[in-house]
Amino acid sequence: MSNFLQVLIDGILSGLLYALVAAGLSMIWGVMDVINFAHGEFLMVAMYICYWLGFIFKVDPLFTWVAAGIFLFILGAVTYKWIIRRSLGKAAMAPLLATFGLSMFLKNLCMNRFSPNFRLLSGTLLDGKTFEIGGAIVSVPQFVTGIFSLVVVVALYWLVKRTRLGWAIQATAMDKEAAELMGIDTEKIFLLVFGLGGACVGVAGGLMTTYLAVHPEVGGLFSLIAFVVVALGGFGSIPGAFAAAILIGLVESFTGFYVAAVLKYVAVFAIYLVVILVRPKGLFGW
Amino acid sequence: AEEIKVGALFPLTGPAAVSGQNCVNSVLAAADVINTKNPDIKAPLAAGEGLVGGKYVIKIVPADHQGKPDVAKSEAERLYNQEKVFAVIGCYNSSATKPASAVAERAKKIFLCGCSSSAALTERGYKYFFRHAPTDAIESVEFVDYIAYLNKEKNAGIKTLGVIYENTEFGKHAADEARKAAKRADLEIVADVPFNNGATNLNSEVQKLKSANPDAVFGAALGGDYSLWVRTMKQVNWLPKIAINYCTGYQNPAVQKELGSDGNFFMGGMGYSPELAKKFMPEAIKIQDKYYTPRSKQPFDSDSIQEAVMLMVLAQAIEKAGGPDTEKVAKIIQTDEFPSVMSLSGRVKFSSDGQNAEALSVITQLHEQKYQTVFPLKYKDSEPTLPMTPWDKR
Amino acid sequence: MALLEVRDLTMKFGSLLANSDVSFEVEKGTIVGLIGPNGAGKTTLFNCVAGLYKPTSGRVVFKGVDVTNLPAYKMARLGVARTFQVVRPLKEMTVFENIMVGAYMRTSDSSKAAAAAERCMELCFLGDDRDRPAGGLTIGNKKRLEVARALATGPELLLLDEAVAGLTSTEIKEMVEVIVRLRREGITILMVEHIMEAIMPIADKIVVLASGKKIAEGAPADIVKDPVVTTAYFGEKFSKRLKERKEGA
Amino acid sequence: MAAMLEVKDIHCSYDHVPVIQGVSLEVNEGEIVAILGANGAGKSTTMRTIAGLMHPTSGSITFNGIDITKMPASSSIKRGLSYVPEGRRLFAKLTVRENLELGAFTSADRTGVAERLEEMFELFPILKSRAAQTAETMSGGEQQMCAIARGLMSRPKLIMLDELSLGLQPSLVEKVFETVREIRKRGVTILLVEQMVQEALEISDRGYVLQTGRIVHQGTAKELLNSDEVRRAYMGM
Amino acid sequence: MTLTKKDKLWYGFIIVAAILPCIPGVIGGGSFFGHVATMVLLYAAMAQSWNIISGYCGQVSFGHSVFFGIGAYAAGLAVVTFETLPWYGVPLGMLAAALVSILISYPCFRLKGHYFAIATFAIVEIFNRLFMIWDAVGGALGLDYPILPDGWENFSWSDTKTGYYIGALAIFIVVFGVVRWIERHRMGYYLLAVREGQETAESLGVNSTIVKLGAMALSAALAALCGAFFAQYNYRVDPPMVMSLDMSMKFVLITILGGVGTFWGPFLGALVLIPLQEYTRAYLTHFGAGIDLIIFGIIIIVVMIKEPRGIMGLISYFKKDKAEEGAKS
Ligand SMILES: Nc1ncnc2c1ncn2[C@@H]1O[C@H](COP(=O)(O)OP(=O)(O)OP(=O)(O)O)[C@@H](O)[C@H]1O
Ligand SMILES: Nc1ncnc2c1ncn2[C@@H]1O[C@H](COP(=O)(O)OP(=O)(O)OP(=O)(O)O)[C@@H](O)[C@H]1O
Ligand SMILES: CC(C)C[C@H](N)C(=O)O
Ligand SMILES: [Mg+2]
Ligand SMILES: [Mg+2]
Repeated sequence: MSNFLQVLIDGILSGLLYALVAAGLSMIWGVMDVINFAHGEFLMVAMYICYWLGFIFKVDPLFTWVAAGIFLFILGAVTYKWIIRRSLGKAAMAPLLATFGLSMFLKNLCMNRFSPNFRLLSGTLLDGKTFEIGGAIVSVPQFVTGIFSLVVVVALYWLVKRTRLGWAIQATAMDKEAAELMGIDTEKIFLLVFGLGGACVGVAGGLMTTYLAVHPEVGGLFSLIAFVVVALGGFGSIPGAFAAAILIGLVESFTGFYVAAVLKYVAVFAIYLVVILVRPKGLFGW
Repeated sequence: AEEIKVGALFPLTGPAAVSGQNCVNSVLAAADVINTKNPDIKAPLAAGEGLVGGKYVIKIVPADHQGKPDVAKSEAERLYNQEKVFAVIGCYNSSATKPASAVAERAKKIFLCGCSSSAALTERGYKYFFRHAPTDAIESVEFVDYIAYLNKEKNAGIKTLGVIYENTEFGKHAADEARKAAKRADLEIVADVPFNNGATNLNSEVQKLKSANPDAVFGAALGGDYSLWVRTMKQVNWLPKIAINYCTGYQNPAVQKELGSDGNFFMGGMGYSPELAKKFMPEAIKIQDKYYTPRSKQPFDSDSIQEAVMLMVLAQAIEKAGGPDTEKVAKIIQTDEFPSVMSLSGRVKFSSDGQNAEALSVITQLHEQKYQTVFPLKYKDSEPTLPMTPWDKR
Repeated sequence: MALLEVRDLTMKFGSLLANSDVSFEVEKGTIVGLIGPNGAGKTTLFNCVAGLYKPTSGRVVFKGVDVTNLPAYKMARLGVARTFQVVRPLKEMTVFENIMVGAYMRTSDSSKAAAAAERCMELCFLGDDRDRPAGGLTIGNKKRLEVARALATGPELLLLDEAVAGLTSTEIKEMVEVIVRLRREGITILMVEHIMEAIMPIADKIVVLASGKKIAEGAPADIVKDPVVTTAYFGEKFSKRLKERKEGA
Repeated sequence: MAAMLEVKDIHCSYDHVPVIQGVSLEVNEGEIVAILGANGAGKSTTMRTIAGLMHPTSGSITFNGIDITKMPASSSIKRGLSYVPEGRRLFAKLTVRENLELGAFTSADRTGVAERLEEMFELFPILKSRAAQTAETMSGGEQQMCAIARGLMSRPKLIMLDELSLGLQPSLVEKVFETVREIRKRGVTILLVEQMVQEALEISDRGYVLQTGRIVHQGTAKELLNSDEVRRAYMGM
Repeated sequence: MTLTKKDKLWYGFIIVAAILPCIPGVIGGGSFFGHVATMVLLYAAMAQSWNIISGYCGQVSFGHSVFFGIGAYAAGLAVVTFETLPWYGVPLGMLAAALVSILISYPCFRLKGHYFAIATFAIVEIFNRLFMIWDAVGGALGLDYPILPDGWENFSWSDTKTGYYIGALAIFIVVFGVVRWIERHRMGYYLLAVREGQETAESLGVNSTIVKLGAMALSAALAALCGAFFAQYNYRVDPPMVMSLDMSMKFVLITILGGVGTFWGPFLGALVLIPLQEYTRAYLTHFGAGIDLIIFGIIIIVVMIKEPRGIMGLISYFKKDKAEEGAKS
């Protein structure tokens, strides 16, 4: 029983992390129909930022996620301006492959500059702290990340559904030209969306440094899972991505414990295929 | 002087790149020892300049296999055919060493292996392949011997065993050998947990261990996974009585530095540690400080140092053969015994399958980032902390 | 026996009744016109006949065989070809290649297919654009390409969905000529058209749809006079104009 | 006095395929001007270019004396130039009210927006009863109303209407043309594109006839209505 | 019969490629050039087989390393597990890949755009991880070839690349030949038609499901052929080596760089990317780790921004320029 509870909590917590990582990707996909293949490398860059800030200036990632968020906002915006905007609409897969090139570039640049070492901040504020719920142990860093994930997802949802800017974003997503005719500067919206997408993954990466090691390859599996989360959730639906992330966290955790640990990612990818074949537009897709 | 080229084929990029780069640095350090005058170092070939009275110098040609067997294979070919290297040292990952050494064997060229640990490598009947490291089989036997000793002498009461290993060539071999050894020693395996390397979390893996609650755990995880594993155990607040690791993660100083006190009280098999070296391998420390640390910014580790040993062995054999004659050199490596200041046993001697018969590893336990030797008794320098100190008491 | 029989055909999109109990027949060798206001369900009816949609209920009978629910490609192979109202050129392929796709339906022999394609291309006045990518054609030529491609499949029944819309008057005349020529060659034609000058002179029969229902059926001369059709489709003004024109002519 | 909108010799192309090859036209304040022509003649392209959705390869466009040739669509609307595109292009998932509010996106003044909404509901009573319905669930005619209303929400000085009658029942067509007259009465200048040549010319002051990217006729509505050539080519007479 | 310009290129290429191994030292003797040339031909063939389904037929799959892997495993199992000749594994592998491809793609063809792309990612990951734990095919350990006598029988050579080169050339000719044949026959037209408009194609009597499945099966079988060669060439098969997203992406990138949906595109792409990859890795190591991949990344970005139609796009661009010049003068 306590096993069950533990596995459940682990699943939810990793689901929340995946939701945080995927939120930005989902937004970009929804508004622009572009998959940012470098998403995982954005995550890595954010982790490096917080790692180095923590390592050199001894600032805890609990604070530096702000810096990572801001830097990644800029990185996202620059990526849009220099790469996405110029490849968009040229060929079906051009933005996807261009960002694939970007991911290779970023990954190996970090490898070249920072060496492939695994880097882990020790002695952070949250490091190793835990608390108990009904016999199950909850790790504080993961818990805090989970809270952030909820906050970010709710904030994004609120931004999109309840604000003027959100309207502009929705309008742009539905019909770019018509939005322009309403006086919405869609270029700016795209820039902003890519920036926000970056910022979300920046926050995620920042918080992850409280308990995960950073290395040039860290983004790989996270980005694959983020792709699956976003597609499973359905075209650009933030609640969809959230639900999908939790589902995937749970599938991973339960398969890992009750079936076999080596099968947990098989189960994650398989659940995507099964769901998507029944609902070709994802859980919440339209 | 004439150059004798030696390829150093390691994973310079990709997931194992940290260790791969250490290995190259280690080989380069050994080459420096050989090529320059080092009267301060008391090792074969250190004092003089080059080989055969200065007639030859060693030139290292580094190459990157990215952790990919197919790349390792074609890079090995390039090194032998294009770069005309006399021998290749590599490849760290057993999975890369296999096809790369197959290239050498087919071409009848020498291939030297420092630390790849898969027992299968020396079960192929190759004539030009030599390996320094103890295999997983040797280490597994040592691990269970140690447990038997603990049970007998310290009343440790260790009856059950869990194995956690990455699902790769390395991890699977290690786990196979662990199972065999455990069977012979009557240890019951209650948890057998393979995991995907590079996983985003190890929650369910550790939870499995925890719920089976074995007395001892054998671990086979590379750097990042190792620290994730340790941290996850801390998170779920669980420890076995004793945890012993095969190579890498545990013995990597960089990883341990990052784990800090969380890394304490884990054990592992190693052939080198600064602490061991102080006692038994003073010359290795000199080489380390003079040629290795300036490159790698850290002390030798038990994996990478073995690559240096293999270059020293090769150099001694060339010296004896009087020049780079593959057949002669291979024959000498096969038959002779070599003194080795960087091996714990102090010498290297290959049995007919190419495995170093003198391969030795000791079991160490980590205390405050120091590797203290706890077994075998001959090398023992301190008493083990048993069982491991629980997380909340640290 | 009629070549094509549509019996009580109903097509729903959710709660929207796009076609409701439509029945009519198309005799072999005739030209039948299908008219009606925008959104009346003409294209939907075409799609049901051509196998692109599965009708909610009702039957489609072709040459006495029930072909309801057959997929589009099977209908094409049976001899029912169609054009699309919203033109769908295979953009990256040349005009000739577009037509070849149709021509390959009856033969897998490349030279035979090429000969057939060449003939259809000339018939629709597309020779000048033979090797241009279809995506770059003007709308008029795209319309002609639709016809040529359908023709290349060697159909018995040709469904034309607004095949002359977008053409200038002279072009319309040319196309009408082509259609008449096709009938002479024994191809039966069911055409949707908003341009009365294209359809009224050549049709043997007109079927009028409005809001998914058939509201009239008969010879062109009778349809023009039908007051129901006037209110539903032509509108008072247009009817007046039609009449004026007749009197003027 | 200079015209409100002046288009001088513009050329446009899609993917290097020229579509507009030297179109010049002008619209004076208070006029209704019609652009006529067959499918694919380039009517929509001309309007899109004026609106700023695409830019001419050469030529110039001025609006109220300001050069807007290279201005993006989102800026032209701020200057009082509104475009109701072909095919309505409503935001399908948003409600009628939200669509209308988006029409006034550039206006920061919230109470002003509420006022305009009321105005639109007065002009198109049917929209008021459908305010909370999502755009995609409305009938074609209602959608067209909504699109026009959305275009008017920014209080434009000039509104361009592309194929208003498209997809509308004949009875609705008449209603829409009446609405156009009504809009003009409120002081908005109108440039419209129509397939229904006769109806369009009946409400317009002047007209231009476009053929394969060039203006081939121009004149007052009456002149065009009486021109044999126009009658033959575009009215099927 | 008169030769078109395309024919001349094709025969010219084959003649040049066939002469290469006859010049001593160029291919033979295990030269690095021989290795690179062999890899160019192999990857060109592999990219071309991907091009059939993804370029010509428009179903962009990131999962082709699965079929490549199945072929590699078939050859590997024949040699390592069943201790027979690799030749027996080849047809079986091709058949298995074709069957698997049909089973997978039948349901997946319903997915559109990115949903399909991500499904193919998922499939690679699933296959990779299942093969990692499937002990009957070696699991994570993979299959290692024993040292066998050199020669055509074992398709294995130790100190020369000539045999491999000829093998790769044969595969190249088969794959490109098949595509050339397709391009000129009904199948080719149907593939393009399905890509350009599925409903339109159906209205012209094309059974698009069969066409897509057929193209997929053919593509998978040819990929398996290439995979079998790859296993022979490396004396080894393991999941990360042959069934990984990295491998899939390589096929995609080569084709895209060369020109997707074109006949010579995959060859041109391989001709540029493979030597670049091999030579930078071999000779730029001293600039530090990963330099080759950094350059690679930049190239991909630039190509996608500047000319997403790849090298073929560039060529047609220059041709057009010339034609226009000619027209002017
Ligand atoms: N795929 C679809 N899903 C939902 N509704 C549809 C679909 N296709 C058509 N409709 C609706 O069915 C009705 C009939 O459309 P149809 O295209 O058949 O009209 P039509 O008579 O061809 O009109 P037009 O003269 O404009 O071509 C319309 O209200 C249309 O919106
Ligand atoms: N996005 C596009 N890409 C390429 N060509 C286009 C595009 N849009 C329009 N065209 C072409 O430009 C020409 C003019 O089109 P435009 O839409 O301006 O015509 P129109 O007069 O508005 O016709 P309609 O009455 O059909 O709306 C046509 O030949 C059309 O095929
Ligand atoms: C851990 C290492 C030294 C390498 C590992 N034993 C392997 O063979 O792959
Ligand atoms: Mg229609
Ligand atoms: Mg238009």
